[in-house]
Amino acid sequence: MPQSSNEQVVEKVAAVLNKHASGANKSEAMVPNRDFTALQETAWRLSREIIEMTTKAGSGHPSSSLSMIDILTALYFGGVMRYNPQEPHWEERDRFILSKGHGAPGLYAVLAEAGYFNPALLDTLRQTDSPVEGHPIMNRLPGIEASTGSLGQGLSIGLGHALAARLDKRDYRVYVIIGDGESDEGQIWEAAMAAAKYQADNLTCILDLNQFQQTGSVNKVMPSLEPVVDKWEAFGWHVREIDGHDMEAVLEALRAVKTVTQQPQMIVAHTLKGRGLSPFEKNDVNRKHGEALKPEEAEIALAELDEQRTWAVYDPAGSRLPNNERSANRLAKEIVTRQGETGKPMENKS
Amino acid sequence: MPQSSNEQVVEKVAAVLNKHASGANKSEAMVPNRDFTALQETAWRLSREIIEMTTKAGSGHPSSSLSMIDILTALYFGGVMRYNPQEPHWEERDRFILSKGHGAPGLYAVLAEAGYFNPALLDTLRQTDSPVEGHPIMNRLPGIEASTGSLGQGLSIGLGHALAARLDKRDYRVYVIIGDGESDEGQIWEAAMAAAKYQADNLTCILDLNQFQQTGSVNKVMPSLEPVVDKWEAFGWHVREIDGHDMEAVLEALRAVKTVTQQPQMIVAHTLKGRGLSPFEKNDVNRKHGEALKPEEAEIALAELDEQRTWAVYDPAGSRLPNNERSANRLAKEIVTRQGETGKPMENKS
Amino acid sequence: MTTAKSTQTKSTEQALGLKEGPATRDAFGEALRELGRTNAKIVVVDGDVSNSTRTEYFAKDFPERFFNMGIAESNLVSVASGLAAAGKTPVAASFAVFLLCNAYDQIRMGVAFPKLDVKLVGSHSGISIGEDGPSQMAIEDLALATSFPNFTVIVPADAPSTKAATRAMFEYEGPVYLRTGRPKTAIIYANDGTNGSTEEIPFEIGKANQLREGNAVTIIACGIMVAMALEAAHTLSQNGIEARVLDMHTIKPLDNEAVERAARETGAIVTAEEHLITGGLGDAVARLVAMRQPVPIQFVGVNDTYAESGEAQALLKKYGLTASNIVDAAKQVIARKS
Amino acid sequence: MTTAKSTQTKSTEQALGLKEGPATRDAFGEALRELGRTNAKIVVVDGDVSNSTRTEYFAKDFPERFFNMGIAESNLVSVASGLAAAGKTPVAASFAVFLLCNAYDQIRMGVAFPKLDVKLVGSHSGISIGEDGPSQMAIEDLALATSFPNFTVIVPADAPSTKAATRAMFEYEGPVYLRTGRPKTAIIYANDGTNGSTEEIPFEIGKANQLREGNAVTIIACGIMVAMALEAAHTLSQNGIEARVLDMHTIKPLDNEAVERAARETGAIVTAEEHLITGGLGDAVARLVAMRQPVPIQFVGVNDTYAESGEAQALLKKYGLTASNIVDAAKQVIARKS
Ligand SMILES: Cc1ncc(C[n+]2csc(CCOP(=O)(O)OP(=O)(O)O)c2C)c(N)n1
Ligand SMILES: Cc1ncc(C[n+]2csc(CCOP(=O)(O)OP(=O)(O)O)c2C)c(N)n1
Ligand SMILES: [Mg+2]
Ligand SMILES: [Mg+2]
Repeated sequence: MPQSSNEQVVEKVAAVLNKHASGANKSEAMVPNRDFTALQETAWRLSREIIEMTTKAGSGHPSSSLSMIDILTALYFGGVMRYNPQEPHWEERDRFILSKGHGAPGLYAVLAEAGYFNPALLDTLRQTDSPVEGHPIMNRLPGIEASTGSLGQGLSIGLGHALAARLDKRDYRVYVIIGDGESDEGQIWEAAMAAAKYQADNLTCILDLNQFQQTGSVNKVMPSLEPVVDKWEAFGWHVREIDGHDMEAVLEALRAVKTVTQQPQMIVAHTLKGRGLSPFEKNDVNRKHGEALKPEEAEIALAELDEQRTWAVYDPAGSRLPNNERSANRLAKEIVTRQGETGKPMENKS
Repeated sequence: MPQSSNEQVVEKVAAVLNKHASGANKSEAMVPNRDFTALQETAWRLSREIIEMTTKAGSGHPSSSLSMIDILTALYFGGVMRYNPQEPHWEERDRFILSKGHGAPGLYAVLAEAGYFNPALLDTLRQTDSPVEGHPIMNRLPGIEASTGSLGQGLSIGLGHALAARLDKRDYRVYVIIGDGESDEGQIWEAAMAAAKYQADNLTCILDLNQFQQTGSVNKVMPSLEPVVDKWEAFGWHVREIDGHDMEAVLEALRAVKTVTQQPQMIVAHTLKGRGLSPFEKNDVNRKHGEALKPEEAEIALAELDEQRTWAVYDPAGSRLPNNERSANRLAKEIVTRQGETGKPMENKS
Repeated sequence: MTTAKSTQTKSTEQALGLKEGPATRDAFGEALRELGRTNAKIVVVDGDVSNSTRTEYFAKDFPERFFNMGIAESNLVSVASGLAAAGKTPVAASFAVFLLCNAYDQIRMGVAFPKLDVKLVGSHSGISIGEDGPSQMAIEDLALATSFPNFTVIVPADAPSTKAATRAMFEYEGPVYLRTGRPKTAIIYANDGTNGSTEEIPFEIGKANQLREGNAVTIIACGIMVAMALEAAHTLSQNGIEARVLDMHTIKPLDNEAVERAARETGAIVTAEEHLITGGLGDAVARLVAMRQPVPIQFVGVNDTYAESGEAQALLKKYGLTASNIVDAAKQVIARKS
Repeated sequence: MTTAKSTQTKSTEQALGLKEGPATRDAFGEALRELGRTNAKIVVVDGDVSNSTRTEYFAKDFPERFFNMGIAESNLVSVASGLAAAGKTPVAASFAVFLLCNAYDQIRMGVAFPKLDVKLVGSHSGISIGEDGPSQMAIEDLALATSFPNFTVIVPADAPSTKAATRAMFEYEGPVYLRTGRPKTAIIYANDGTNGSTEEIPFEIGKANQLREGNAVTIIACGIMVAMALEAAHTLSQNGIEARVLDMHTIKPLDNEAVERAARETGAIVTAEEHLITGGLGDAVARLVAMRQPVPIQFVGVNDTYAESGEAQALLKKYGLTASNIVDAAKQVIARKS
């Protein structure tokens, strides 16, 4: 059927696919393990890329990508996941599944950084003929483990991989990121119950608790998501709660859960939708969810990111970021509390 | 399309429908409130009818009907629900929805007893042209509030009724019975979360925790349903746990939850699939679930029921049943423990 | 979200003098809000996408009659079923693809089977949503919706007729699926007397609107393909081929008489829909024609594939959903006339 | 559960000398167990109904490759998707109606779109399940399954061909939906050389089996309707009408050549399926015929309604799914030949 095509895009895509088609490039497993400063630098750079690519595309979900970018950075570059971008289907690889598929730009930035494809491809986000799709599509782009975008399915798919690992006596692990809004979907709880039944201790789920879904705060749309930690514990999971922008905390949690046995693990990560950048903090549901920044807003956001880039200059040892007002690393819990106070407690109670 | 028809059945059905078509028979709300002995007698009689009609039909789900028959008896005849069988669509009626629709024979026995239709119709269970269907179908038979049989949907439907009551400023209540196997369905948890959001305090759910689903014990098929009380509490519900065959306990719980405000209520009822009757206790998943008893087995079950009918002779005051070996009223908890010990703790863990 | 762009090619507008109008989802949202004023039975159940489906207009004016069930389409539909059983007229709204695909069984058991008065409204239909990509595109919703016994399935062509359809949907008692779209859409039914329309938008459930007379072939279209059908007919006319154009806004029940007449009088049919060729308008027409008056048909639709992200116009072109695809199909089918 | 009864009328068996055989679900269960021995990649994911789908045979022999996901069809299908992505060949099994209707979106995103090697098997198809009633009857599963791009949809007619279909399904790499039934079913493909069959059961995905030659009309059937088609052809023959009979076991991809040939050579078609007339075999045939060789068609199937509880034979009669309905349809369609 395809009858027309975007030549530029097609060219870029061809370059990527050639790279992987040869298969000659097979090599050992990698477990990239950058030092702490480098990780912060990476997360910072990927944040910039998320804003740039979505603003260029004119759409995409930058805020949803930014809230989980520190977690993704830790997973792919913090010595957590093992994989080989030269051999995306390597059977022993750890799997990552982005269940909240609309966060795709974040995942794309990470995969390009990891070497799955040429970062130049990020410029083709959401264009016809580009595999850099609005939502991740497996087999179209190396490194994508599942087609997502219909919320609620990724954790079940992850469980499938986890069960296959057990059958094949392989020791790979499976990581899945879900959204807090996504947690409304019953399938999440079906997967939760089934994973506990099968004691899938090779399955780690990270909840990107950024406190917003599409039409408002979780506190307004589905306040009964809380107490979320109690829910996952009652479903038989090992649960940890962290600040999802505190790189140390993220790394610590991801490493710690590897030692848990007979239980799948849930990391409840308190995050900021838009990672605290001011254009996303407008009192506007569309800015908070789903809309790309206009070029002038993007400039503000990028400038704020630059301001945050203190470690490279002041803190080469790579400890935590200074606690300035706009730091994405301030404890998300604080924000949670703030939102809890200002959000309408209930709607539609007549 | 209907081209053939079963004359006998059609006649019986016509009689029922005429009764309700006139509309002349409108009367006041009823809250039947039989005394304790009468309730036990009713539950006993309905238990007999469940066995008789399913054995006659050659199929049906007697064990699933029996596990909840004491609860249904309490709801319809114990001063709990208000309704008017002469006016099945009376707007102020309390609603009952059988989410685990395969328990239909139990519901039919109760509705006939309540006067919604002629008990003679029970003989037509599962026959062509009869509205006494394999699973409940609304608008085919008076008193059926929802078409069920695909598991997982009834609680959401009940929430719809509960929200309508609030909008219309009516004080009717909504009761839903779900199964423990049915609780695997994610939609149950979607409904749980939404009902808590809307603080639907006019919604009561009863979990028929009979410890078996279609292919085995819950302990084997989905052990991670436990801790079920913790789950419902974490989902924001008011939870009570009772022996679902202890009529006093059932009545007490159903009355008590009426005073709960701002929270939907879950009554976790420990029951016996087959109500303890020996033909259902065979070590056979099909006897435990879904199969009707053969005539000779039915005779045994009926005889056991007769043996249990002690209150009418010995205990006119209507206190609890004597604790004999076969009493359906022995604490289900005991059974639960027993099953927990004998059931394989896990399957498919390779 | 991108700013919605029109799917109309400049040529259509120029050729036919059609003006670009609002998206059909916008028109639905406005009509719903208006009806909310007079019809107190209307309530809305949405799944965290009211800013996409446009039920937010209703929600703003009638907050107590609006229920946001979060991202849980199965629950959403069954809740609507309960509300309907209790006497309300609920709208159950989400993206078309999530509403139909994630809650099919709930619609079956809770809406279609008991014939309850639930209005399902799915926005973001078709591939013209563009950049969000295939996971969000409904290209099978008509196959699913028409499979339900007792169902009425409506696909309006433009904003004015969407308003009329919304009104008609609430006048009718029973289960309805209304399909709306995201892009700005050419106005076919103007109130100014152009394009053969009168003051009143003609809209009757189950009755096709004939927009153009012709005897060489009939183009039967729905949704955004209606404007393209008009453009195609214009082009064909310049080649001396006069095509009849039917706006088949109701896919179920189909206007059997209009289809039979088309088959008898024009002897060849092209169907055009923003949907898989399987299971939608084309199949409904093929079935009827086979039963009443067999004639050749060409089907314009998405040909058994999922699409991709991209700019709406580019995708419509790439997947074969343009006026020129309709022109080609018309020529082919005319050549096959016996 | 009732003891499964045959849907074959005595007359079919007598007229054609067909023997009653096992249910197609039984045949599937046995074939699956056999294949499990040699194909270690096969795993099964079932939803607390393995005693209904007959995956319990496999479960018994290969407990470590069997996963009971409880009553949660959405999760079940997505888990199968993950298993397939990790290199397994999963069977995802449940009642046909729950598998398709409760997990449509999971199949769309997790199986059809990525073309993963998942075999969906739905038992309890059609109204011949009888007493359990309409909530458990799949009459729309073919409409749903054929709507998926990249899908193969198979409806075998009897136990021997179900075994052959099961083997073929695993030889083919990609998403398949296999529909099985609950009642005992007449044996059409005997191994004893009767009914025109040879030692090998002829079964090739996408290739219809012609069971009877004739030029007056073609009866295209699937599932339990194939035996009825043979009976109808026998009756018609006694009236001097020779009907061709095609076992169209694969609904998607359709055997376009066989259908086109039937249209060209016999000029009239009857389709027969235990499914809604909408969306299944009939629509697939109507579409192809409209594109290649328009001829009149009569459709035998469930006519836009849900059914009811009852004895299987009585229901098939009441809802118009018998050999005599096929005979009537054949006579009508022949009368309409041009
Ligand atoms: C099944 C389904 N329903 C609805 C949507 C539309 N949708 C896309 S993103 C979104 C909100 C997601 O919120 P959350 O999970 O909190 O993700 P966040 O963007 O906050 O990380 C919604 C409703 C969808 N993609 N899938
Ligand atoms: C959606 C769905 N999946 C599967 C079934 C088949 N089925 C009918 S009853 C049953 C077991 C139900 O177990 P439970 O909820 O514990 O009910 P019980 O009979 O024990 O009261 C199953 C799997 C169904 N009816 N609906
Ligand atoms: Mg969120
Ligand atoms: Mg149970």
